[in-house]
Amino acid sequence: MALPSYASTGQRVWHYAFRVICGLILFYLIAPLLVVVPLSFNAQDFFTFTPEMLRLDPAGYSLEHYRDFFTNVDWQGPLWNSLAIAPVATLLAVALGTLAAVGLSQSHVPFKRAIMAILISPMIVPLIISAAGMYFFYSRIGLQGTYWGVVLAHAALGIPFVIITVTATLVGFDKSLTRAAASLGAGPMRTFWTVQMPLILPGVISGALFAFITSFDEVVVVMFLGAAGQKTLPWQMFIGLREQISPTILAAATVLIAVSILLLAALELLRRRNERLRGLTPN
Amino acid sequence: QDASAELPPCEGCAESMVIMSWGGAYQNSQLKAYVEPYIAQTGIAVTWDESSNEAIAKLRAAQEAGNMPFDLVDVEGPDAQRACDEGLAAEIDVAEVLAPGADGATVEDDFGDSLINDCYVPQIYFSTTFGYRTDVAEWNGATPDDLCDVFDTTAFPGKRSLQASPKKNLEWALICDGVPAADVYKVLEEEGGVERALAKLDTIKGDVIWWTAGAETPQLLADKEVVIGSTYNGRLFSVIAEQGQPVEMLWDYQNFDFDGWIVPAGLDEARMNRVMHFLHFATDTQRLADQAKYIAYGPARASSQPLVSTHAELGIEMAPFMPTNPDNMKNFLVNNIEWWADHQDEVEATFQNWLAQ
Amino acid sequence: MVQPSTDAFVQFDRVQKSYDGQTLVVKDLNLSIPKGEFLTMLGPSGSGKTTCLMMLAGFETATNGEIRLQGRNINDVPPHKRGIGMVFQNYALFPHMSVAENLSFPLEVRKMGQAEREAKVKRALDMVQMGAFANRRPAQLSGGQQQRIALARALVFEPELVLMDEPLGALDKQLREHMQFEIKHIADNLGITVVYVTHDQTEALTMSDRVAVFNDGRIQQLAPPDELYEAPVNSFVAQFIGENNTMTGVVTAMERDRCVVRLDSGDEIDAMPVNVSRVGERTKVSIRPERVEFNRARFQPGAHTLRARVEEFIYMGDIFRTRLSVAGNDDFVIKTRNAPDQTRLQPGQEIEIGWLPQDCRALDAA
Amino acid sequence: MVQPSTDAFVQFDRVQKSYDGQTLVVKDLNLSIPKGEFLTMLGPSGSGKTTCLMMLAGFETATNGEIRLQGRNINDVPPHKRGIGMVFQNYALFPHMSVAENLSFPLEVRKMGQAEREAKVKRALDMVQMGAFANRRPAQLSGGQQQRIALARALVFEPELVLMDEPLGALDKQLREHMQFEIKHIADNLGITVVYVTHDQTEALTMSDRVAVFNDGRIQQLAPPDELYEAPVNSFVAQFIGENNTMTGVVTAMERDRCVVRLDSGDEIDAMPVNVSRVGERTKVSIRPERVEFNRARFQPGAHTLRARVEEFIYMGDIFRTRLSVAGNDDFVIKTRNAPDQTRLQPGQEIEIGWLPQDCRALDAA
Amino acid sequence: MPAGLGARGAAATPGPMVAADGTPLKASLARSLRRQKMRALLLIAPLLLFIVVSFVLPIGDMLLRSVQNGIVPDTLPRTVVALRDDPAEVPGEAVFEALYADLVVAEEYKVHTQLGSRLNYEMGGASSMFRGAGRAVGRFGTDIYAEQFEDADPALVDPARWAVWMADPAVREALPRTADAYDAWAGFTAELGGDDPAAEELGDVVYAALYRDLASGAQAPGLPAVDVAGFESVSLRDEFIADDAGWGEPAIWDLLRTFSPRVTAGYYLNAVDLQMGPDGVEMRPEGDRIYLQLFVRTMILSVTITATCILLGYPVAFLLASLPMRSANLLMILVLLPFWTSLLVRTSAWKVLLQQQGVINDLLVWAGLIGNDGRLALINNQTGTIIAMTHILLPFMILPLYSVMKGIPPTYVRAAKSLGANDWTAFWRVYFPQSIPGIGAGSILVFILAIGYYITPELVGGTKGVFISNRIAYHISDSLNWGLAAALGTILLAVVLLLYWAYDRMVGIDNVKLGG
Ligand SMILES: Nc1ncnc2c1ncn2[C@@H]1O[C@H](COP(=O)(O)OP(=O)(O)OP(=O)(O)O)[C@@H](O)[C@H]1O
Ligand SMILES: Nc1ncnc2c1ncn2[C@@H]1O[C@H](COP(=O)(O)OP(=O)(O)OP(=O)(O)O)[C@@H](O)[C@H]1O
Ligand SMILES: [Mg+2]
Ligand SMILES: [Mg+2]
Repeated sequence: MALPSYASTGQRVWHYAFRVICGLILFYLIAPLLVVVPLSFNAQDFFTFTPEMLRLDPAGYSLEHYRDFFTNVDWQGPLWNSLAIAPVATLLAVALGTLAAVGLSQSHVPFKRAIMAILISPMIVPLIISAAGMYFFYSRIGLQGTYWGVVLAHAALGIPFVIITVTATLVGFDKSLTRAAASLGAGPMRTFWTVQMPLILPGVISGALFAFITSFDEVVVVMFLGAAGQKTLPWQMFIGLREQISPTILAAATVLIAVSILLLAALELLRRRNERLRGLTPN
Repeated sequence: QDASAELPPCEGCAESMVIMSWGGAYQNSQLKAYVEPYIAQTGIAVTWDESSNEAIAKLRAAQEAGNMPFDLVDVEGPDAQRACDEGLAAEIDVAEVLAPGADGATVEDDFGDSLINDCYVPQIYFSTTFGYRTDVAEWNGATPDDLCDVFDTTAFPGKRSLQASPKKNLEWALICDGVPAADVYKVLEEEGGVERALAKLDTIKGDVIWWTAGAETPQLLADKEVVIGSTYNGRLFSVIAEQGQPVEMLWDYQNFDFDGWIVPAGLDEARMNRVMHFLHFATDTQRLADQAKYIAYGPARASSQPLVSTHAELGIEMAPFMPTNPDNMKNFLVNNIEWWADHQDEVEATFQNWLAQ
Repeated sequence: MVQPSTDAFVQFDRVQKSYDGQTLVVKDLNLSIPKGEFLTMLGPSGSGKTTCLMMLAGFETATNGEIRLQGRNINDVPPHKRGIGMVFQNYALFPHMSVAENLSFPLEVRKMGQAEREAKVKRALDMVQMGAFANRRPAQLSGGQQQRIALARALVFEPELVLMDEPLGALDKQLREHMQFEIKHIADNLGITVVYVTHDQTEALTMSDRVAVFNDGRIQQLAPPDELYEAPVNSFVAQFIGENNTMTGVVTAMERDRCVVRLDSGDEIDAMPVNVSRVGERTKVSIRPERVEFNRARFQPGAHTLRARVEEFIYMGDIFRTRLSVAGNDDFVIKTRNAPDQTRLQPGQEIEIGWLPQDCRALDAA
Repeated sequence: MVQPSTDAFVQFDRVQKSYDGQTLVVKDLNLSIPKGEFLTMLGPSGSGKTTCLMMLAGFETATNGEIRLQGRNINDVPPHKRGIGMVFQNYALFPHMSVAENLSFPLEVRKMGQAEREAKVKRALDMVQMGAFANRRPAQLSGGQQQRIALARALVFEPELVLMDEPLGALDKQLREHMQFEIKHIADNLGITVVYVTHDQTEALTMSDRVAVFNDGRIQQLAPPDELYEAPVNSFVAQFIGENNTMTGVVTAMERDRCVVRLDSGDEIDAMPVNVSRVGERTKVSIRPERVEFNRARFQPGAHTLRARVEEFIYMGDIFRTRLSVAGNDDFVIKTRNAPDQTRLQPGQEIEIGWLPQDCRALDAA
Repeated sequence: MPAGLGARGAAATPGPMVAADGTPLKASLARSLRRQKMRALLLIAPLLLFIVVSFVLPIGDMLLRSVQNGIVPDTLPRTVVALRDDPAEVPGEAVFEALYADLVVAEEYKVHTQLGSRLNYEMGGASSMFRGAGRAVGRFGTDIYAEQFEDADPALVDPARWAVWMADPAVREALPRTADAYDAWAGFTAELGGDDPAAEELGDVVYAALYRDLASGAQAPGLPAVDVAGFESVSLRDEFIADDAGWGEPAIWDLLRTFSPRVTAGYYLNAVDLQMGPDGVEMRPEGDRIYLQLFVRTMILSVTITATCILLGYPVAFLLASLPMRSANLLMILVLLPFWTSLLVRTSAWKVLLQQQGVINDLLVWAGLIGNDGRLALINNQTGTIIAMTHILLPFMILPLYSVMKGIPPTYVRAAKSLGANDWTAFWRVYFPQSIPGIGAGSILVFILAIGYYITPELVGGTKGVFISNRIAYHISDSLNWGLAAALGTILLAVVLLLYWAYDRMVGIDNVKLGG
């Protein structure tokens, strides 16, 4: 998109205007984060830019809310709960989802559309309906208020993401590779683990990240399904927003944003590495 | 402190409890005043569940599912009434379970009016009242001192925040529409009474931000988003005393209500024993008075009143912030729990429809 | 059709295949391949070549019929137990493994010891002259190098049968010719049986012991290259293999291996009857561009000749292609070698052309 | 190097191009194309052909130098104002428009009236014999048909210059040959100037008036096809165009257009000096397979001949390829036409080969 | 491979194809593919089972609630039966007796309040009637029967004897109402009080039933003979009407009749602002009509959000698609980052930004674009919902758009330019039409997600910017009208499924891409 030498003035203006517009939209996308991060250093207990903060007076800032986040059991408990729930839900979603995506990518799958629709349904059914439905049903079978109840529900919510990303990867997957493995004498399991899995790994990982974030950021279902013992970070944030609006929420969010950036960067590096491996040079 | 000697051992009791409460400062006061001391003495595990906002829904769903995760539920009076009416809460023989007053008063006398039904163990009086900013330029130095100033957007321009619920709002609207406080519920029950209240609310509807959670009004006041707003008096206490915001309270026609415990129906014996053991401890005279050190709510026991002193951390005299302080009680309303229990369904539906219009 | 022979190494017996339950992609295929043969399946796109190969390899199931390997029905043997080596069109090298790991893979799944594996991998790499590249990733190799690795991988576990599906399709012409040569040599040296799929006729002719020409799900002709080129059994094969000049006409005289055809233009020519049996029958006569002579000195005595006008002279490097107008057909092509003494015909020139009767084949009129 | 001519239709004047500011992809390109010429750019992948075409079309800007169209510098003219027709490798037919809409597009953007548009579209479609397909979508056409539409679209607005970037790359051999013929004819009939990019040498030789052989960002030779094939100026061109037998040796005698080379095996041969100038110089001699004679009757009197042993006989249909072992080189190939009286050499046979000295070119030793 | 090539063979042979062995081609094909199909299904089965159990069944179960109406026949079984035989507008004594018995039992189990709440959804005031009646039944004058029976024969008030009588089938047959009332009484006595019925004083309800049985001429073997003709009796009808005049009006009885069946369309009618009136289905009163309006608002807001997403997403996706891979991936992080940040946090951040004293208004005032008293209302209304939700859903628009745009080869635009089109024409006539599938994919995705959103409108939407989902949530956790919530949810779900179906048709669900 470099500007060619023959561009007219109008084109030049538009060229830069377009970039400015895109810049503004991208700014809109991250604007909330730009609010969240500074406010988490607020020395006061409100979500407000205090005059001290605006004057960049050091007194207007403090690490108090971070201290609160890292020491208060009200936050640490949920943090650990989230860390106990999300990975297990992710693992479940990824294991089952990958298996099914591999199945779905085969050439002869009866009722493929219907099956796909069912597997994707947790993504399209409005969350409040899912939450309520699971609440009543899980109560009936004794899963409500249990760790496994939340894990199962979160796994179900994460599965569409795994299915979507892994099937997308499999669409680009060269079937002749698995055939080659078979022709070389490898059975189906071995072919899967040694040939298919390493190659679709980026898709699986990105599906896993989506599943993870789904669970890690989920508040509606867990509030219905969880008992006090399964209180997760978003739940705690939600309570915080309702009962005690405190920038500790923002401190928690900032920590999570930092983690997200790390994860995304890791993903990008992984993708680049994979491209190098496969010899796909960028463009 | 001295309670350790009194606390009898608990035979055949469950070793853990799940308590549903409101979270925030209120829950913190409960924690400090009696849950932590109780844990210190018994070593049981206590888990909090901050869903008192949806207490009835949670209880009902849990009951329908036959799987009751909560041992003790903190609810407002009307919810207690409803839970009791619907069989969601167990009946409690307060005389047997609770400790008599430290001054020797019987349980019934000590709690007095707050014992609104057979399921309820009250803890505190709280009131819903208004806070206003003191730095509103447009008011030209005037400050609201009358409930009806809330409805007067010419003298006191600016946004207000009100609870997205008919309770209290309808009563206040009627009072400002000229109904004597004593007749409010009578008028509400009459044909067209609710509509009359709503019509009064219509006059300020465009200036209202509706809140559903107690923390919203303080935040809105602090953000200058509203100039005046209703909330629980304890919340305003923390805005004023702890956060030092330029806010003051308007006590005129503060609306009293109770907050207290109910025990879900159908707990097994071990859990029931534990809950009763805890209630005995947590609602004695000293414990309820202790709670008022952490939050500006009045203890439900008469015998605790004299023990209320200063804030545990700030050292502020708590009395001026107490709804029960005579200075604050020149005009007040008491939430008519029974009337609300009977009429909540229809009034709520009408009100929500009105809101959605 | 081929007679079922019990000692055939690979045998397709009345095999049919349909993907959709409506159309047959392979129709009644019968084919036996003796051990050590280099057999090529040649045919236009969509004629079912890959499908046959995939059935043999076990990646598609025959809808009907039997496929036998060393006399044993393999319909129910899964692909990884068939022990058939395979080279794919796009090579299908595992991109996440090094060259050596790729080659080692089939040995590992056969639970071979490390030392033995290494020895075999080395031998296979040397065979394709890629010993120095053992630690590269496939992405770091050129197309031709990848091709060689794919070949080595298909051979390293010493299968007796190797299938190749257009393995050279993605290479450029020079490399392709080079690899044709190498593959053929390796196959000959190791004595393995090869089933090779291509739609490049030159490749088929150059490499194969026998060629099976596919069209429309059937084998049209199964014969060694020269027989195929010089004695096509029907006009599809004649048309498909090499370039052809065709003219239609009616048979006017008939001997045992010689007939006279009166072309639609009225001219008479000599031809060899292949698919015609009696006088008066319509026929399409077919003659290869390189079999046409315009040097009178070389005409056979008494041969029928035709007058022709040169339309266009096309220089193609090693050969000259000259387009003529002959008996009303102005797309008649002759090819001559760019030899030192070769005449370059000029457009507009009038010449006389002729051929040996046995080079001009009277085929079905279809 | 071509002399800058003022009346050239297209002229590249000392053009350089770098994408990354570090390496020159096109190095000092000078080229003038007279009006009406069919010029082909031929070269291996990555040699900068497409880059040149894109600079001419205006999609890339030259880093240095000038490109002139009819004498006018077009560096600052945006692509859509250059009025150059272009056929892309993958056709680039707009998938959401019908064939007629595709053709109509360049006319619409030129604000031509409806009636005129329709007439022109019809004429263009008829020209490529696709009149019946006007309402189809590109996806409903076969590759060859799409190709024709792309051609028609590039011609419909009557540009005087048409650029084609490997337009036949995706077609199969038979179709490709057919389309080569058609494109050439249409170009000739309309009298347009064509710059054609390919890496298929046969295509280049068949179609072009002149061929520019690219390598490494430079034109190695710019000449008509037969000159290119028969008189390559350096060993890159010799190697790249057609098949070649090469042998290295030292010049032992030198005349004006004839020299004697002693090969590394000790044998002596006659050759024409091209890139050698003095006795004692090392050289690579190059001879085309079809220029080698083994029929003694045709040898020139007094010519040097070599003994050879037949290694392999490869049947390729219209020609025979025979691999010989000559003077220590066992990759020496000769090609003979599959003519009725052609000898089929047998492996193991010992023969004598020779050639005209002017067919054996002594080139640089690189 | 062009399928057309293979199809040529079929044209020659019309009719069903038959394989070489004579079986129909379809059948032999199916046979040869069976193993592959099984394998694929086997791989999918665990997940399918998982989703069905953990998700589909719960949703189905939830949706069933929208028609279930067991509460009326379960709480008032006797009344429902009695009402069937009494066509009067306000029924007679028999129905009131049944109602009395039912309410006595219901009051013990405390379920009458739930019934009241349930009926209140259909008729304002029903709740307080049932609550009142529940409190009143204990005070009804039915205690006179026990006294009179005791006077007649003390054995009749002996719980132990009653236990024996009520175990005798002959007695039960002779005194059906009594047996029924006794069973109910004994049931709750044992169940709720944990007491032995054979040792407890019988409830009035049993004596009232006995009186009715005997008064209608029943003769029970084994019981002391009592002549009840001289007994003083109470009219339960009068008692009820005295407690609440509503019992004497036809409305409540119409309502009970309408909602006696176990299955009801009532919730659905309610969900579209209809109700079951005496003359069939009719619109609800003006002030109660909110759901249609909410559905319409949900649609309008979702469409608006989708449109803004297109407007904002298109340029960004275009930029991303035209940048080199590396820079595109870096910018992509900016797109994905908010996607990865807690929804709650983002929403609260919008509050901070948008409120009247918030950052944006401050900036505008500072820049002099608006006056201090002209601060914009950007939150707690539809604007707030649109801004915050567009922000949240924008990545769902950008990602599919980007993947479609990535797939448009640059040669098309080049071709257009070589044909004489300027930048705009090349974009509008050539590039844009090819990116439409991306717009379609993104739009449906965004629309589906928007239409079911809940948390964000709840926090920033005020009263005018909320969606139907908020109403569903309200009915689930505040008003406890789960049936209505389920009905609203079913309608919403139906809309979403319809869209999903369209999406699958247009794009194919397997073409959705998330991220590069
Ligand atoms: N998996 C499949 N499902 C349905 N039809 C198929 C499938 N694979 C191939 N076909 C059809 O079967 C026919 C034969 O295909 P096949 O791949 O065997 O042809 P081919 O001879 O290998 O052609 P090519 O030279 O183009 O590779 C074609 O019409 C093709 O469309
Ligand atoms: N957009 C680009 N950015 C950077 N380098 C490029 C770009 N396009 C081409 N190149 C590089 O420029 C060189 C010449 O490329 P060009 O496409 O002109 O070759 P070509 O002769 O057309 O090759 P081919 O026959 O493979 O199409 C190659 O090394 C290529 O990698
Ligand atoms: Mg094929
Ligand atoms: Mg190129």
